[in-house]
Amino acid sequence: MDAQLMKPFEVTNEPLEPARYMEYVTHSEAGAVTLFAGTVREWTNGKRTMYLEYEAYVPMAEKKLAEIGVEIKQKWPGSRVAIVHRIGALSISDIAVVIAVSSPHRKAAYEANEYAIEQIKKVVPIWKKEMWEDGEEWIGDQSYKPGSE
Amino acid sequence: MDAQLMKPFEVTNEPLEPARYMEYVTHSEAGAVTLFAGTVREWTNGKRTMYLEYEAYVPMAEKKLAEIGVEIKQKWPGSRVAIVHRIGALSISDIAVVIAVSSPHRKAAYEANEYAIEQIKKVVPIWKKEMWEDGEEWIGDQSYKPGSE
Amino acid sequence: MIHLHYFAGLKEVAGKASEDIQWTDGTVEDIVKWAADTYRAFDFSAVQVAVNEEYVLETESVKPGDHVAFIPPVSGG
Amino acid sequence: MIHLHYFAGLKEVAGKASEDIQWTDGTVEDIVKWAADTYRAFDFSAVQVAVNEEYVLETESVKPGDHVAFIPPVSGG
Repeated sequence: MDAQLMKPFEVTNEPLEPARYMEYVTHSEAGAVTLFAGTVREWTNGKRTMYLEYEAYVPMAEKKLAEIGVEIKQKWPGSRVAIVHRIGALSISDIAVVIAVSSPHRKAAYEANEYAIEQIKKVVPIWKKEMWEDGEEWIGDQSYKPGSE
Repeated sequence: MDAQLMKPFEVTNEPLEPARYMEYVTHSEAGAVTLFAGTVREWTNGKRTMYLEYEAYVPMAEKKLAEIGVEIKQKWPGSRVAIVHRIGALSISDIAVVIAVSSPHRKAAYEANEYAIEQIKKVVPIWKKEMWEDGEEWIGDQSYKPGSE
Repeated sequence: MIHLHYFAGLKEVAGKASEDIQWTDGTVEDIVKWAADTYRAFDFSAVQVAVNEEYVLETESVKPGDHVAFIPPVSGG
Repeated sequence: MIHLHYFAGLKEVAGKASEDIQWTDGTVEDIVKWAADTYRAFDFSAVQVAVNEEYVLETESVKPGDHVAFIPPVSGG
């Protein structure tokens, strides 16, 4: 893989290849690599999803993803991180988000990875529209105001 | 990938390809896939590892890996699991173990994955020999007796 | 003049992803009021505002040339 | 006859990965005693025993034809 072509914090219309991000974070001081892939699920609470539509405020979203990366390196020293989110129309089983974290020890790699997805769901300006069999709906956690922490 | 060729619970001498196991566990009811790769770290407590040598009681190790898979499906319904461990001589950054878990929701995918690596380190008959610059040593957690739970 | 950015449901209500409006002086609160008056079909109660790609409080002032984005509750991941 | 399996440090001390020994009747404890007498350079105190690929207690009996594996503390992952 050409490291030049690799953006570790990216919002893209292209399909995501998890292996690229695993390779990107792997290095000689890493003992553990965790990878999270958020995939499009067909059934949610008995409703069938036909496909999803993701939209982002791209420059701000990429900035926020990079900020999460900085936070992780501070909270879990020795970590390396890549976080990428796909936008556009996604089919069932397509990967919407990939988070790759390497760390000297496994506990940090799990914790930092989970921290990343939780932060994404709180502060990164990306939106999902569910396309059901009988309609469509923009999904948002109405209980949480980003930036209100 | 030919599913026929895929052994989800395996001990092998071949290099591990994480992407294969991610694909294996991904399906239309999965909303989250977690992958753990244990990699060979160069430095541990100031000592430099040249390479590692892994050995297993292969038939029993594969049986124990499959048992962990069964436990996970019971504890986290809707999960799919693959766990593979490499044996033989491994160089720095080589992948020793891959755990792939898919689940409808992310919390389960993280928890089940971490459960798997913890169980591996307790009960699966696989041993690691550290080849240092100035000697070698079989590593074992002397504090824990497998099977004594 | 300031640059406004709309997303998700608000983009659909506004029928556009962005627009420029005349602006000389005011706060984030003023702009939200303007937007709520202009796009009455959209509920702004849970919307956060980002100025120049950073979340800001409603009391923040907005200067000509700023990029103001209305951020409905996010749902990435 | 029973089949014995050695791993890691014990394999190095024994100089072999497995061997068959004559056996008519006894428990896991008896076999561990035999192994500890035979391979005195190895510390059996933390070793578990698997019979036919399952961990067993020391009181378990071992029958001719069984596969008995000495499992030092594992270190996979």
